[in-house]
Amino acid sequence: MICYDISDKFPAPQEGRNYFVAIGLEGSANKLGVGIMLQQLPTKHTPVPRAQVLCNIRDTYITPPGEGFLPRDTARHHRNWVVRLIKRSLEESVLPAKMSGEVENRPIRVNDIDCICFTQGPGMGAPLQSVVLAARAISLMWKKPLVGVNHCIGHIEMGREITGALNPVVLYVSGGNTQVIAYSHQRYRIFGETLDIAVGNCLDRFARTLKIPNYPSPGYNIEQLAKNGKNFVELPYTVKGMDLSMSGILAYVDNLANEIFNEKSNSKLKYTTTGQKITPEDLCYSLQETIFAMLVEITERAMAHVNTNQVLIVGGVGCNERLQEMMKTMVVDRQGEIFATDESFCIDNGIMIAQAGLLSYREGITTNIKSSVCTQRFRTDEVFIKWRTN
Amino acid sequence: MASLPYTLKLVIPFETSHHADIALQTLSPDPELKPDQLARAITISESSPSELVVEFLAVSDRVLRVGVNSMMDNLGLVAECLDELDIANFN
Amino acid sequence: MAENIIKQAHAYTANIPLALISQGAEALVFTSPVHPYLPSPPTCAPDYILKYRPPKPYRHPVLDAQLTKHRTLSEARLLHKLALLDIPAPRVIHVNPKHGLLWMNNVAGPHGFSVKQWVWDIELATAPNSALRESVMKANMLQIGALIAKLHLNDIVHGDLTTSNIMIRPKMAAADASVPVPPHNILNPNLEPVLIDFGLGSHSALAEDKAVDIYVLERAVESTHPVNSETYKTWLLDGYVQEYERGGKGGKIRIKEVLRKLDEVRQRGRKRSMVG
Amino acid sequence: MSSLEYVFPQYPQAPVSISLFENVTNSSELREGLLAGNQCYNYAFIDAANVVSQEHLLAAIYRAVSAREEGEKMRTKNISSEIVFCMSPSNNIMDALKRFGISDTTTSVVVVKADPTHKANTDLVTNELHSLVRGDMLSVNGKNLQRFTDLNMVKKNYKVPGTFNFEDRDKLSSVVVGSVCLRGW
Repeated sequence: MICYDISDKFPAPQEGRNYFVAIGLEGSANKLGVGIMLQQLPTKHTPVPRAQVLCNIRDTYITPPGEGFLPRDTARHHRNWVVRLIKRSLEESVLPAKMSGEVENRPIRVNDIDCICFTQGPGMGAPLQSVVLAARAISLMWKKPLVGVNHCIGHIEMGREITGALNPVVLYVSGGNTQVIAYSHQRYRIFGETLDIAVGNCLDRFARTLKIPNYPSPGYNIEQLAKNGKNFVELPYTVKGMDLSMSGILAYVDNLANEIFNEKSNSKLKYTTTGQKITPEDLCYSLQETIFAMLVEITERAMAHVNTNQVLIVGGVGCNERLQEMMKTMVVDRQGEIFATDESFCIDNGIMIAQAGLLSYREGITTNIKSSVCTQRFRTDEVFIKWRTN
Repeated sequence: MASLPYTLKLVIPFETSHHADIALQTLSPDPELKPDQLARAITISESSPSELVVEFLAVSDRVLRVGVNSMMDNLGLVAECLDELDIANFN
Repeated sequence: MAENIIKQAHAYTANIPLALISQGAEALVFTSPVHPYLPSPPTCAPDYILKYRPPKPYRHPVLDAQLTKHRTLSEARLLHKLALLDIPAPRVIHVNPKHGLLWMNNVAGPHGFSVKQWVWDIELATAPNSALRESVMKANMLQIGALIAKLHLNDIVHGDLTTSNIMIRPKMAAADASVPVPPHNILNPNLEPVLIDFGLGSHSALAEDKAVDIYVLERAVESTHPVNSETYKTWLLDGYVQEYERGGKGGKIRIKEVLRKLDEVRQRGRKRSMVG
Repeated sequence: MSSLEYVFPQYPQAPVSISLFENVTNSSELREGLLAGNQCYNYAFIDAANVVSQEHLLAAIYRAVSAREEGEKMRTKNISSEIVFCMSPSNNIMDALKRFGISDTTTSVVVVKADPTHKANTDLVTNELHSLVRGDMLSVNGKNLQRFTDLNMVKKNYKVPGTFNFEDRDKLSSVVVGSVCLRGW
């Protein structure tokens, strides 16, 4: 159970300012990200000011081909890098002169920051815990309040901010999560989700079976291989209402891959119905076609259900151009709009944590240091979205 | 409550009592994952306010070693924060 | 896009007038006064229902063809099973799984309404807490609960039980079609419920799946009829339990299991807790 | 008395003619003619005992005709045998023709002509049939079609559970129509 301190007073910007600045720390999986965000108060001329990204840097823990990232090793990576990344973020962030009221742009100072935002979950326990230590330490040293952020909410709010999508159905697809989300009555409600493993996890694990590199990311490499796939191999397709399941597909396609690599095997599984030899590229192609079709289908169901024609794709798998293309085909058919971001925001990052944390902070929500324990399980619909109406 | 016969006490000196206090507050919130196998108490030394004291009670030497290792990792990170991210370094 | 898909449906059903009544994510539903192969009755009613699953251009044609065929067919098979069990639901008139076409009769008839509409109408037409409202409402809610129990006793789950997917119709006057149907009257004491839209239906013996069916209905009642939802839910569940207990020796044991799961599902919501 | 010319709304170019006979005395002769592949016998001969309702009969004819009109592959050698096959809930062609076609003892027969090359002229068909079938022609309507139903045979051929209420002809019709539609997919 996540506890917040909720004040009935909304915090004001620092004296003489019309903006807030937050630093965000993200480390729920193998990416360590730090971002610094500036949000302006609305004015007459700009009633909905855009947030300004002052800095958004990341360091990814890459494992050798065939290996996944283990919690302990990932946590060690984050511990080794988090201080360096925070330092760099401060050095790289520039506060524009028109904000500071000074003559020239200048590097940001610790005192410019209003709050320290960190990912409180969901994610891998050990990596989360190593990052929150740094968040607590700087919160105490800099005397700035902590704001715990739900990782999924970070993705959603950043996607909304960057794309300007007002009230979209959100498809959140990453290594740890697969959810179709729609906003209603101050919650991001989960309309459909995976009943077992996440899409990204399914792709990552298949990349390991194929022993393809984890750099820059296993999903990216699968996407490149899939472009050279020629034969569509039928795989299980498991959509249950608005939910989906992927473990069966992974087991099936893993088995096919093992047959292909086994030179002694003469299984007919190695050939298409027209007698052609199935290649790893074919499998990547078929796997993408199948699981992305499932994702687009449940997204379309959610759209029909809540009667909206906007779709926002967030999360690491959201970078996949084939997924975006399929989603676009569906959305255009419904005369709707699709919104997606590039990899600087799709892939886990610190700026989204700063963005969502700042939205909370401005509503008077902060996290007491004693309640700042991270949690592996933290559902998107547990968060009260105080900053949106009805 | 199982008996926890394996014990260890760490005393970590910090530059100032303020730093020791930051370390205490940073490290305290996270509970040990298996409290029946490893108990842990973090305090400020009564004799010296700049010394952090961490005491462990464990069910076995193996559990004790894992717990202490993890605490040392975390202490290392806190110390790095104190050294590198002090407000004085930036302003 | 709708126009395009409607054109495709027309291309498969030349000379048959179609009127679109609903457009979901997966299928379009039309009504038609013309039966694909029976002589059309002199009046426009009763009419017929055509459910059309159009091709989805975003997915691979092989996958698309396979899904369209499989889903159209499995819905038709489920409806056929219900016909054999004599459970009131649409009856299959014709199916072309390749084209994604499923013809059904309009099971609610010309004087049917969705439970959603019917409840709204009754709430408007009768005084709160009146004996009239209670008697009409209770009788039908019990019947609806019993109908769902019949489905579940046969290990079939609907998958999408909302108050729009349950219809209320005047009780059929035996097999004799010459008896005139009762007039449109929401307070008619001889009403009976019918289930429609088995697009997400499936065979399942799992208590969990049945509990989710009930839970989905409870949530639908709460959102569409918030004022009296507690009472309605109680009646629905009463009817459900009573019918289950009538369902032979096993019924009493099996209903306990379903109710236990229902409690679980209500507590956690439909979704399982989730690792990050 | 004459054959009924029937047009499905979707296929005005392909009318069918349907006839009903009772007291048929030459069914073995008809069967032999069919087996010999005699072109004069290019009709679907259905044992009327299997017909539950007009809806049932038309569902089967419609399935066969629409498959042909939509350019799908036929399972049997011509449209006449296809119609008989379409009466069946099972995929076994020989079995279907045996169960739903006529046998030597059949006395009431539904005869369907659905050959678009054959000028679907009711009088012509009626005349041709009168010379082919020795029996009494009845007008084709729901009531007459239901007169010959053998419920035991229907129960067996369509595997309708014993618990089903066979008295309710509408419900029975829905069930057999479902079986006809779902065969073989």
